[in-house]
Amino acid sequence: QGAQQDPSLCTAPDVSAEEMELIISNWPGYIDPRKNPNGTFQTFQSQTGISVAYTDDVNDNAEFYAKVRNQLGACEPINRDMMMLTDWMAARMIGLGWIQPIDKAKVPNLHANLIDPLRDKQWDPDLEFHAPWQSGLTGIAYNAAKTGEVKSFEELLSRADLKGRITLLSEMRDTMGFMLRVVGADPKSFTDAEWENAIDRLRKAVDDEHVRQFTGNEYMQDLAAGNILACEAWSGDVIQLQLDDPNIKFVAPEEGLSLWSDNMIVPNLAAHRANAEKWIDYYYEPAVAAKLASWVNYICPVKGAREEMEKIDPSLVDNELIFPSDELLANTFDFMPLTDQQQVKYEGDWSDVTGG
Amino acid sequence: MTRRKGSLGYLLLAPAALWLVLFFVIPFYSLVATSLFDPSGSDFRGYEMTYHWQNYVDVVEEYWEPMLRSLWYGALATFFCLILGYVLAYAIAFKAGRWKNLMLVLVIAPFFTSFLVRTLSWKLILADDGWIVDFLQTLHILGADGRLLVTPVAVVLGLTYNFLPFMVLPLYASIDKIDHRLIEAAGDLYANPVVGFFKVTWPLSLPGVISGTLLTFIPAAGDYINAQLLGGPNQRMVGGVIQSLFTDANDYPSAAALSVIMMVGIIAMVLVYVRRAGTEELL
Amino acid sequence: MSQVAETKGADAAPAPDATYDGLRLRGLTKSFAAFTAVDDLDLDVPRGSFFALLGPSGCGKTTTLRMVAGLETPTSGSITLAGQDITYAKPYKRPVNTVFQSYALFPHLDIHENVAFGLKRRKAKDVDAQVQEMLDLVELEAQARKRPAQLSGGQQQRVALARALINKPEVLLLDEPLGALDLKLRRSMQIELKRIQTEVGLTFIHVTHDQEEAMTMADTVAVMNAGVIEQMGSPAELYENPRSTFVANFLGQSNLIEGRVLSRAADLVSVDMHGINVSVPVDRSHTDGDMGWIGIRPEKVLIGEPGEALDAPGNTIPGGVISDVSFVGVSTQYLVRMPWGQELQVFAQNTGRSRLFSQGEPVELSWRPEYAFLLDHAQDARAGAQKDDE
Amino acid sequence: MSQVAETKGADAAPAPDATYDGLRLRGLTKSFAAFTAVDDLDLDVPRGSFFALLGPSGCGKTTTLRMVAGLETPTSGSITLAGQDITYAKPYKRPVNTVFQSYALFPHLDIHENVAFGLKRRKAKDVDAQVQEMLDLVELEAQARKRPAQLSGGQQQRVALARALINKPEVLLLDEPLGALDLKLRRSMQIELKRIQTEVGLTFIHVTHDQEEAMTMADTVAVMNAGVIEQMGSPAELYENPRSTFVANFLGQSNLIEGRVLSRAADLVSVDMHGINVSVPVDRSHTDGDMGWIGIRPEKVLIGEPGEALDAPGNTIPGGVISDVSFVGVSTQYLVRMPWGQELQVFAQNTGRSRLFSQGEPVELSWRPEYAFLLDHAQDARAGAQKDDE
Amino acid sequence: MRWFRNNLVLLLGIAVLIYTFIPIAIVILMSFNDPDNRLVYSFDGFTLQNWLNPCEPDGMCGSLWTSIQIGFLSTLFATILGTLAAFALVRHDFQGRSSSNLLIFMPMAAPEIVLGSSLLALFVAAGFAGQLGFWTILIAHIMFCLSFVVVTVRARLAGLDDNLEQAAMDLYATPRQTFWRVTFPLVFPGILGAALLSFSLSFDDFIITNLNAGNTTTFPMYVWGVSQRGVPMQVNVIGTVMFMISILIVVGGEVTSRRRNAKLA
Ligand SMILES: Nc1ncnc2c1ncn2[C@@H]1O[C@H](COP(=O)(O)OP(=O)(O)OP(=O)(O)O)[C@@H](O)[C@H]1O
Ligand SMILES: Nc1ncnc2c1ncn2[C@@H]1O[C@H](COP(=O)(O)OP(=O)(O)OP(=O)(O)O)[C@@H](O)[C@H]1O
Ligand SMILES: [Mg+2]
Ligand SMILES: [Mg+2]
Repeated sequence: QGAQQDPSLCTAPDVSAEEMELIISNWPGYIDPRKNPNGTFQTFQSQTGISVAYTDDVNDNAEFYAKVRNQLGACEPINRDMMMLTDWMAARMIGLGWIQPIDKAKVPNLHANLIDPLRDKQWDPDLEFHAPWQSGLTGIAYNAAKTGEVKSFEELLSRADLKGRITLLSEMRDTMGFMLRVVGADPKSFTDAEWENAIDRLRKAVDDEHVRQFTGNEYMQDLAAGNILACEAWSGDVIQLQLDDPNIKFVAPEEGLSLWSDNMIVPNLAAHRANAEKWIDYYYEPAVAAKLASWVNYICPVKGAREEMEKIDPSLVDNELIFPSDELLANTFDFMPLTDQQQVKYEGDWSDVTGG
Repeated sequence: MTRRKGSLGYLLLAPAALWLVLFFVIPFYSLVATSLFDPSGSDFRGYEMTYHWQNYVDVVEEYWEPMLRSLWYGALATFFCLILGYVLAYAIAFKAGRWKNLMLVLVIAPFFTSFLVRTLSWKLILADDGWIVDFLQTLHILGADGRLLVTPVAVVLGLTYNFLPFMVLPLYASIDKIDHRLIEAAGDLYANPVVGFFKVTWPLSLPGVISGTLLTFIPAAGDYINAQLLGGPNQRMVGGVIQSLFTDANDYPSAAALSVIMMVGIIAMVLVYVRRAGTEELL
Repeated sequence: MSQVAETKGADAAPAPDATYDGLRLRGLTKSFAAFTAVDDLDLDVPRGSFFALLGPSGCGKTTTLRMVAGLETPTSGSITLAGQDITYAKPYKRPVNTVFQSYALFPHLDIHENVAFGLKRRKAKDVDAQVQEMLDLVELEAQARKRPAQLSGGQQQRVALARALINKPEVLLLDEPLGALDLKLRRSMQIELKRIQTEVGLTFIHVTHDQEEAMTMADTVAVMNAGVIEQMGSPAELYENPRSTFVANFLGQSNLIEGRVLSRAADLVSVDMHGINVSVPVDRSHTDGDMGWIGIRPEKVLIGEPGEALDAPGNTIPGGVISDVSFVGVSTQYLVRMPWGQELQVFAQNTGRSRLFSQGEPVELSWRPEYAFLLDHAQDARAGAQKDDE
Repeated sequence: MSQVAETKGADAAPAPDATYDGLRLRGLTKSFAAFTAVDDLDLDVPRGSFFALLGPSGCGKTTTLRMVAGLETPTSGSITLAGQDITYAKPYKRPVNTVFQSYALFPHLDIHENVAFGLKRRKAKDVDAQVQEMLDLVELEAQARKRPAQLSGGQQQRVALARALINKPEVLLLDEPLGALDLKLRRSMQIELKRIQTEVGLTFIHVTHDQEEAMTMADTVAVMNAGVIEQMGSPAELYENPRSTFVANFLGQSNLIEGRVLSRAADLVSVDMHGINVSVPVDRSHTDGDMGWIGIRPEKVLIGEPGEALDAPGNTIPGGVISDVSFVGVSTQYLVRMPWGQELQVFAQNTGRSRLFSQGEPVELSWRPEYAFLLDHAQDARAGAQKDDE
Repeated sequence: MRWFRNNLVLLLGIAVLIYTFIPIAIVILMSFNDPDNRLVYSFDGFTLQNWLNPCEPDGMCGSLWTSIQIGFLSTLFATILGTLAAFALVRHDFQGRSSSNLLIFMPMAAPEIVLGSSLLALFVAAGFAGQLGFWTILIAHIMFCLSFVVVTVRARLAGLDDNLEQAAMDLYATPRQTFWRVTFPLVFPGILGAALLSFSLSFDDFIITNLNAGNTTTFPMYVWGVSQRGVPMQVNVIGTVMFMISILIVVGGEVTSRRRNAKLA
């Protein structure tokens, strides 16, 4: 009922064999330059003979959801074979039965090479529907040139000299995960009461105008321009910033880190599922993964890529934010899956506070 | 000027009307429907139509603040646009001579560059340690830790800037057709330029003023993106609320209800305004 | 006469002098791009006089008025009113109002408001009463609440008149203010204008194409041509004793006959006109060359059967033949072909006393010497005359 | 005369008949809200005639023309041209052009383009040549490339004239087409108009306030008043033999003197005028009441010293006293106060033959019976006369 | 001094223009920027690279071209339909004029997100889910440009007296000719303004477009997208070029028309 579908009933005949094509929607700048003849993209096309229509029109999970819900909810095509969405959104779509299963036999590399911390997700324990594309850490970034180290979220939200000079991320799970930790709750499983606590704590910070803005990636601009001194940040971006401003530092807050991934998923009525599986398997070859990682600088979800990286760009091999150590990952949390009422309620509260 | 009776009117209106009915009225109808769905619905459980008028009450209680703010910001922006726009339109219409068309296009040309880029530029200009802020700080117009970004000032400025052409073009269109000899006559009859302006030029340009203010106020009050990029949590406008209710919270009924209220509210204000201006016949 | 003298004097010393209390234009010039509409124009309008400006279409009348009103900036020259220079004064600062040739009524105001405009600007008292009065005067009481667009041409013109007149300005510029009115209405408006002008002692500068109007109303008439003033003086003077062929032809009609000056006595100049000896008083002779144009007004010419005794001593010209007769209400107009081929105009009043002559009849013409005038032969005899297609 | 008859006939049978080849208006009415501008008007304009429409400002002339042109839809009534009903035909489908009182020139086109407009619409050949010709005719060759706003009033009016004239339409409506032109120019334009009209055999309907213009140019003149036609006929007829006080006063001037009808003979009506017995030809008497207004034109009145023999048999009125003298170019105008207190107007031509009388002198008046006319006493003796402030 | 007073308005007007140019100045500057870091929008050094290969960033020029096409088409149609409607509303009297007015205003007041998604729902319901893209975007753009056109043109049309049109009719101009020869030239400034507005609206719209775009990408969508990972400086090049071109078109038009007039005169 509702917009839910049964993936097994809402399928299109797979025409991969006849037309060697593949249509992908991904986040912008999430792949090495496609024009580069020996980049991963061109190589895939030449190896497999599949021509890939690649659009980077995923700017935001919720926005993308709005873009496809009408179609998927009515079992209508969205003319895509694959898209990369963040855990919680992938989870929701899978829950809604909008996502086609991936044939285990066709993607050996995935099952072999996926790094352990990303396995056994509650919402898709044995990788039936999704395959992580890239992963990242959410933590704190600060400008060492302008302010002292910011060790914890607590500090970020209370330190006087930061008043009005910090931003938080505008995706609810990113920020609320930490807020729950700040009030001593566990994002993996928390009660409404704990949620209330966390949201109040945040509301207070907002009302004191301690928090300047809730942003997407704009925080990088502000951090670099000096409009803000510290902020909640994504690991990949910080690496980018560090390239020309070593003063920008990324810290794992005492509250912990949130580890997330954007996952390749295949929507209902996708016409080229087999080709999509080829794509997944290809990007789980360590060499390819390394090449990709060396460009996007996010956490590479593929075992053995680190070794490959030696050949490509040794400087990145020991970068914790690309190949995180186990101790770093030991202290990560992710956000519990929400029922749809919870979703509506929490997001509602959230947008009340953040102003959307 | 006399209005002709007869069916030709329908004929001329038909294409546009048809288009709007197909691609606006029908969607709008489904929007109204959505606003009456049971709020406990969701994509998982589906939505049922329970004529849940309570939705309206709820959103008003919940979001009256951003609503008022929107109207307020919209009004402010419209006001500033009117002042800036009138000067500009007047200059183009009466003073630009052979450069009319050029200036006219110059008004709009900046808006052929992407909105986002323009706004990024503004953020550069208004940056906390940009020269404008420094300047204002040295003048002590701004406090030492004062800033422009993420303040109502920035938001209204953004709105004013981005909707200026919507004011200038209609204004120009109607000022341009004023017979200059009438302004001369006013001068000849002891009206100094200021009085002459308010007694002759202004009333004759009313159609433009009306259109301009409508074109500016209506979208400005409904806008959210300026508030999001240049403002903070405390500057959010109702458009932004709707946006987040819709996309993030997926609370479609509330979003729809809020939209309907906003539209009806704005249109109501518009009509009142037009009556006030005593210019129904322009509608 | 006095004005002319002043103008002359001023030509010598063109500096606007502070003592003159009227309106004085000196060396006023207005050029539009290549075209010069008003050309180094000198003019003196005494305070409180009714001054008429006549001239062919396109000769620069409106342009001149617009410069006086301050609506057009002169290319060069100066305008002084009561001794102070107003050449560049803003229009609304000048005690001058205009009845625009194009009316320029405010379309968004009704008639009453249009007329009230000037008074309101100057915060006058009991505006409504005055407006009422003024509307009565131009016979538009009934239309007070109509918009200009709802009025007939003549009604609009009267509104324009009322709108300017009501302000009783020091100087009122009237640019063909009665052109669209029927005869009767025009006459009564003329009377009203004259009354107000004299009562309040205003200065009127009145542009009109109705010569009778100019003649009857004005103290001084100036004839303008191609941006310059040709002659200026009292109506009678201009009519009776024109100084140039243009004026002679433009004001009423004239018969201009070529002649050779025979002798100049103390008081009379005698001229040989195609073999006939005619004489012209000295003060009516405006040439010192030995050729000239002898001018005589058609209604001053007497017509009669050959040999019939016309009671006009001297100047009898025989051998005419009627070549055309036309009837015009008050009088009959004859064209008479003279022996030397020229056609002369003769007006005879239809008193029903002297009989009408018919085409082809031989006639004799005659006129009294004191009505003739002598003009410079260098000037074009047809200047200012109507160009009908010969 | 014929037209009048036709009108009469039509009144009886107002159905527009298909045989009439001219322009025929029947029961034409136009009301603006409450106000009726044209009121049940009947009019017949024979094909190819030059028809003049006279009337006081605001009497409905323009409105009538606009209805003929199709720019205003009649409230009621019908318009037929050459037998076919065009009451509701589209303007651009009618062989009718208009010279608008307000010119209505296209501001975005230059003069040449303005004049060429009509021809271009009808895909005429060698447009430019014709336009050139037409511009020469109105003496605007020099202005061909100016925009209307750059022209003087009179020049604009000439453009309006040229723009309509160039199309040589079956019916040309001229709404005061020469009002803003100086006398000379107006005269030559009149000649041109007349020439074109006769040459091409067009029908002209000409609204003018210049009575002389109407008199000299038109075959038929209609006098309109308050939305209706007062009288219609040849110029001479209207002038010589007006049927109503309005016409008598509106066309030229008239002395209207109260009188009591004594007897009506076969050819003469004799009337007692304040004790003096005067007679009026029957065909000039337009009343059958026993009171009436005796009308006489000022220029038909002879003036002389008491006892002086005036060669006008009968109708000598003694006891007049000159109460005012005014000089107007062609003639001198006297006001003579009669024994019964009324002031009569007398025009005497300045032939220089009869001497001028001065104010206060006693004089004797006289006129020939065949010039007098008798009007209905019920009518207002001042109707159509100028309302001067007595 | 007098010159100054006489041209005060013009000077003020130009001042306002300059205000609208401030960001453009930055955009032009940035088009020569050689950024140290693609995430940070700040001027780090001069280069011509961006100008030499403006289409380097993946998919940018493609999206630009799409946007331009859509911009022109939607402007064209919106302007035509809107102008007609404006005439109907100003020049004609008929049942439901005022309600049609409401119909005109509503779309301007509608929040893009809900409007866009309701429209999307409509398309899906109508079975166009598969055909989302260029045409659906075009339809949407025409829809929201319409209102702006109507209101702008109306500003010019209101109170424009019909004497001249009558004169034209009297001179044998059929209604069509009357419109093209007289009415249109007189109303043109309004129509031009409306067209310019529509184009900028269509060219800059993100939300509605994004929802109905299927997997077509317009320029704004592209810019929003990349802004997440840092705006490539070529975007500024495009901005500058668009700016310049629009100006060149006018100047060119002016010049040629001057020439023509010169020839005629
Ligand atoms: N649109 C209108 N609404 C109301 N009254 C009008 C309208 N148009 C004309 N009238 C009235 O109709 C009457 C006749 O107008 P019309 O223009 O025909 O007069 P006219 O004979 O042309 O006068 P004129 O000689 O001054 O031009 C006038 O009294 C005028 O006030
Ligand atoms: N803006 C202008 N540009 C060019 N020429 C102009 C302009 N205004 C007037 N003129 C020319 O100047 C001359 C004088 O114009 P003006 O209006 O003074 O004539 P006028 O004496 O009032 O004639 P009329 O009796 O017809 O009104 C005309 O030949 C006209 O063509
Ligand atoms: Mg003039
Ligand atoms: Mg008229």
